[in-house]
Amino acid sequence: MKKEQLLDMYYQMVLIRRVEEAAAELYQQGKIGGFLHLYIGQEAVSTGLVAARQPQDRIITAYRDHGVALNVGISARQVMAELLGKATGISKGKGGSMHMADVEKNFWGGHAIVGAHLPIAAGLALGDQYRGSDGVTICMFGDGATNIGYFHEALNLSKVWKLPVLWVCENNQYGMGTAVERASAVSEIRRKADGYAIPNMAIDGMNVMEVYETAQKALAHVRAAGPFLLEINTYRFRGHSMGDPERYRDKEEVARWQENDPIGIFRRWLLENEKASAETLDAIEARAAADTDDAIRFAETSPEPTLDELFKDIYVEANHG
Amino acid sequence: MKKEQLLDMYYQMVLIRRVEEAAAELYQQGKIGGFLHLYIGQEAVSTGLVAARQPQDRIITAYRDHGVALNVGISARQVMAELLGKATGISKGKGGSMHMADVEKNFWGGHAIVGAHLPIAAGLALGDQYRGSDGVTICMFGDGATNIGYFHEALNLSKVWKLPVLWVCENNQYGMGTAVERASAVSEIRRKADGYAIPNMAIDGMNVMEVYETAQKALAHVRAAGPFLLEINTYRFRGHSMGDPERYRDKEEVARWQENDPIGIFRRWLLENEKASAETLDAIEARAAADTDDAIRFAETSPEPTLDELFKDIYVEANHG
Amino acid sequence: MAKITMRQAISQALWEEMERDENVFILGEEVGIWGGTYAVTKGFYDHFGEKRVRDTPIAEAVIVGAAIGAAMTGLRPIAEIMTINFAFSAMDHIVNEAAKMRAMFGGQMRVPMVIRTVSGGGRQLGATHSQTPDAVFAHFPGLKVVAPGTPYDAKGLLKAAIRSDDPVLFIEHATMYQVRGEVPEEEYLVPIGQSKIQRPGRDVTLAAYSKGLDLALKAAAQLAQEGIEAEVIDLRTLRPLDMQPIYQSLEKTNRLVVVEEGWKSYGVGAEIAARTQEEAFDLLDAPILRVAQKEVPLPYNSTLEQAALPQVVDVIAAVQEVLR
Amino acid sequence: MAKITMRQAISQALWEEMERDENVFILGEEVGIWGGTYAVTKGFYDHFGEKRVRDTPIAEAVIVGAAIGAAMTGLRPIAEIMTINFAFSAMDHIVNEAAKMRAMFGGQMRVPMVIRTVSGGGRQLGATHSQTPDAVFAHFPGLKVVAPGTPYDAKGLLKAAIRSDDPVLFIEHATMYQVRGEVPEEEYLVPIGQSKIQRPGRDVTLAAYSKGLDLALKAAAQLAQEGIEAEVIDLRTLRPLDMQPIYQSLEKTNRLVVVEEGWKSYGVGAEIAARTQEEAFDLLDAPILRVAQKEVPLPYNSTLEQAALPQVVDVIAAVQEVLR
Ligand SMILES: Cc1ncc(C[n+]2csc(CCOP(=O)(O)OP(=O)(O)O)c2C)c(N)n1
Ligand SMILES: Cc1ncc(C[n+]2csc(CCOP(=O)(O)OP(=O)(O)O)c2C)c(N)n1
Ligand SMILES: [Mg+2]
Ligand SMILES: [Mg+2]
Repeated sequence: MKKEQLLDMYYQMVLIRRVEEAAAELYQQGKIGGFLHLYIGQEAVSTGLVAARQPQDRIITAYRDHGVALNVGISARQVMAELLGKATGISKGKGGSMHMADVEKNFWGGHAIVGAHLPIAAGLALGDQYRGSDGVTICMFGDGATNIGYFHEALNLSKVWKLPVLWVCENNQYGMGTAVERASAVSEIRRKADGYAIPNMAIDGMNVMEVYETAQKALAHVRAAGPFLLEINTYRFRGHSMGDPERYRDKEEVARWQENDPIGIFRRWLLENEKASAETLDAIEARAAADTDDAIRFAETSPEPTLDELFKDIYVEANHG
Repeated sequence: MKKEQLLDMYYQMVLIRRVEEAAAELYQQGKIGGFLHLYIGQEAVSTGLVAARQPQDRIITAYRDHGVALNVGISARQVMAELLGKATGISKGKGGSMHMADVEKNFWGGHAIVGAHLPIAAGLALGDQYRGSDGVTICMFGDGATNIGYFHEALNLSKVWKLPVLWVCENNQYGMGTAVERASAVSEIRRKADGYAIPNMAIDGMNVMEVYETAQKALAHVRAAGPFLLEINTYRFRGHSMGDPERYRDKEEVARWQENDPIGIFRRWLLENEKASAETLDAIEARAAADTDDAIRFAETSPEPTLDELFKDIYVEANHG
Repeated sequence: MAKITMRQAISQALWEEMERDENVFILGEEVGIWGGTYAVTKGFYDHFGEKRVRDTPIAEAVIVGAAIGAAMTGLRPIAEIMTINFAFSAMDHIVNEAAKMRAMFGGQMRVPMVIRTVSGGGRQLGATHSQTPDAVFAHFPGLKVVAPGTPYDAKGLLKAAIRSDDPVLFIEHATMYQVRGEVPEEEYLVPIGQSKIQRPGRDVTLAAYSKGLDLALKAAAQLAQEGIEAEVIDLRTLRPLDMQPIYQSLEKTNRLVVVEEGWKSYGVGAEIAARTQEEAFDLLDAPILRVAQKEVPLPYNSTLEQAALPQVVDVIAAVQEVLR
Repeated sequence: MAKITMRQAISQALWEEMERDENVFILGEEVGIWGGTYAVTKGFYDHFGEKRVRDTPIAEAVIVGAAIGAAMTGLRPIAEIMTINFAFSAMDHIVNEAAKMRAMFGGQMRVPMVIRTVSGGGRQLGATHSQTPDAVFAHFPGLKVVAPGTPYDAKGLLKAAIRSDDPVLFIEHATMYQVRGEVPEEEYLVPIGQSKIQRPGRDVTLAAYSKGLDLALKAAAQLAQEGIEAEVIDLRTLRPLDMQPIYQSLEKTNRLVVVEEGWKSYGVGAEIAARTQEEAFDLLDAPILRVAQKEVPLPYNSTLEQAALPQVVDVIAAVQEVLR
């Protein structure tokens, strides 16, 4: 991979971290409402996946979507403005944290009903297959989502119809407070793919290069031969959403995982492989911090949506009561 | 197994056949309405399963339920009366062909929404587990039912909670007009159980002794160690329900399977193993025919439910508008 | 004009739109080789091929979900849910995904899809297979809900639904496929969201839709023999709901009866009655009555089932009551 | 009497019934170790153990389905569906299985279960997580649907629901857990299916439930300062629906406003209005008005969200209108 791309990935990971840290604060200040699910700890997953995709590849994920949003190139300003519910947000302030999307950038949204976007992903892939495009749909979901019926129906259909979907389970070890093994018959999620004869693989999600390289291969497989399932093992350093009492795990476990901070790992890798100097990386970090500050300013000074927006965007054709 | 039990199984299989042949005629005459899904060709499956269960074992199935109904000992009269919608029917004429049950006999019903009774079966098993009973719930469903989300949620939960359920897929090769491989990612249904780490096995469903013996072992496994999935390969000789144009399969295929008529196979087995003489078996067949005639007479002369029945049986507590 | 059946009208609409636009395709259980359980897509699989007439597994959520996704890419899927009773197995995708996709992302997405399904009792299919819960779906903004009562409207509305850029739930009635009516040879569309006078009259207004229309028209014919001229208004679309023709009719009649097949409580008639008294209170000389299904899960036995379903005599009785 | 919160009242009801009857148990997402996402079952897991407080996978259909099955064996499960928005993922099991099980088999089965769930917007959770579609569930005979508006009723009704031999959908409101009210120390039950006057008055009748009750009571307090005495009637149960207190109230007031949080079209107010004009037409001096949610998927932005949700001022305006 080109050096610039590596550095850009580093920038993205740091930016996600900074934007979310800022978001957590703004949430405490009451400036962000609703649910706020932080991606901190999981940055390598979406960063590696998005780096591996071609422009024609669609991506869709669940409500923990700030990572993908920033990776695909939605500006920190538009993300932050959406979090603050401003008219300048990527979803005009109507979606909030859980519902960012940018169709122009082939990002088909954060989706808040657990697992419900998997059937939709099958449909996105069907769209490409139907037209003869060679685009692949990358569908990300949590470990918890693999227990709902939607997962089953979508995986089965994708195999029967040989749909170009890369199923990506971000196994962060918990669905809210429920550890994988307390909710799932198999703890190694990828084994579920066997039941659909879908080839699969499990990898370390704290290492962005591993994610990137595996994703490239997996995408090539899907482009040529149909669905594939990737289980990416990772961990969220923060609570499920803001205000999680975290009674279900102990501090030591969190600390152990934090030693594998994906940003730290990637920074070391970049240095060790002489892709960048410490100064360069520091400068990137500073830029991410500055861009975050700028985004906050932008968001805070942006206007609220006007009241007439309430009835807009519901139907393409005139809104009907 | 005792000779009497074997002969009783033979009687049951012939009775199912005769009752359903009669039902098909009554349907043509307009005396039976709604859907009528015949079990003809599959008799060995429910007969073997029910013979293998203990009294404390519950059984629940889909809408193709006349077999189980007769196997558990609902009289041909009550079955026929239900088909004719009479007050003397096992469900008082309110259920019809798809909804027979006899709670006293631990038969928890035919259920008409594909796959929806699997979660309910998990609950029945939970009931036994909760109370410390050693009853097992036998849950039968079709190949088509394994593609809906309910299957997934139920199998997963049964494994996580180690519920005493014997999952039985009656693979009769089609869900309505759709061949297994056109709807399911894996054609060998039992492979799906691997995705839940549920032990499983596939057997020949035209041979009632094989069903009986395997079911006994499977039930013992469940009683000791939790869920098990049995795939029982079989075939329905008739259409999906009455009025099926059967465009999806050719006559030769049906004829080929008919050569393996489960009743014929069992008859030969009984004779070859000297469990009964031809005269005895003929007498049993005559009895089944006579009982069927008697059931028709009973049903035809039974009263319709009275109009006040309309508001009964909806709530346990007084019915509310 | 040729008289054709509801089944033919619906079938023609599908066929013509598929011929016209190759982005239109059908997916659902038994829509292909079987030809549709109500034989609506008979011959389609052979003509359009398996790419465009897609048999699916029994998995309603992914049928609707895949249609949503495909629609988001610009295709125009027609998802067939065999009967509305099975739509509950896809409820989330209908009311939470299809209906909200556009609004939720500030208008970025379009979901130009149709869900065709079949409502209705009267065929002795028992409690889970005989429902007419149309009102339930009409509750959700973001969806359009269409339920025609004549072959003419079925064809024109279905074509409009297929061309609509918004998700449309298109509800047919299980016992009306053989109903015949005049349908022109030429192409036409019927706009979604307009009620229509199906029979003019001056004495009483009957508002109805789908099977209710059938009952209302039959009742009106009988009432005419007694000299009572009922004006029958077909809602045709449940969301958006066009009330104007009802109010206009009330200017003449001052009496309204609503006829629907579903359960009365929280049904379609409730909304019609509530709006009417809200917006046309002074036009009412009598309470608005609702003719609807009794509040029971439908039993298999035909006598009981028919006793629970609304009948022509019930409509007549209600009319007599409001005229008293 | 002690004033406790809605959360405490619900929690007490669960606790007491679990202590009383060991057939009562809870299953649902995060009900155990987490203590319930609304903290209603905090401490239960430690006290009652994992047999009776069962964390489930994220799989709503099997949560409800397993509860149905367990209930059929004679247990009394309380299935928690985290919010009503996720109940659509269990829709078939709620409306097709739980509601019909008894009728379909001629009365052979009992399904003594409660589904506890949480309705309501106003927390900026966006379109899929903010709904109040209570009317949709109330449409189905075979279910009982309860939605209390005070801690007293919440406790008494939940205990009655748990002891009921029929399936009950018990709807709490997301923004009312901190509402306080008087709750006696002694055991009591509130019967399902009875509306109740929560505030007496003579000038206008407000019929409401759940969050609507909150709005109605606040509006009534403000109206009282202008000398308008509103009688506030809490439906408490949506099926079966007890209309008598409304009609009695109308004898005095002759004016009715219905207040609910859900969408207006095909909502609860529609049924109340339709029945009232049907059965108490002559008591009405003005149209029945409905105060309800605007017909939009709820947006995230708080200003827009609040503009869509019914507010106290809307209730006051409606009252002023019917009194005009
Ligand atoms: C159908 C449904 N049920 C429940 C919820 C509530 N809920 C939101 S996130 C979540 C946990 C999901 O866990 P997982 O899929 O592992 O994703 P993660 O949060 O770990 O990224 C739950 C239960 C929901 N949004 N949708
Ligand atoms: C949820 C749902 N979708 C569709 C149907 C219509 N339907 C009834 S039976 C059936 C086929 C089921 O096939 P399978 O499970 O293999 O059982 P079989 O009829 O072969 O015994 C279908 C699609 C239904 N009853 N429920
Ligand atoms: Mg997780
Ligand atoms: Mg089958």
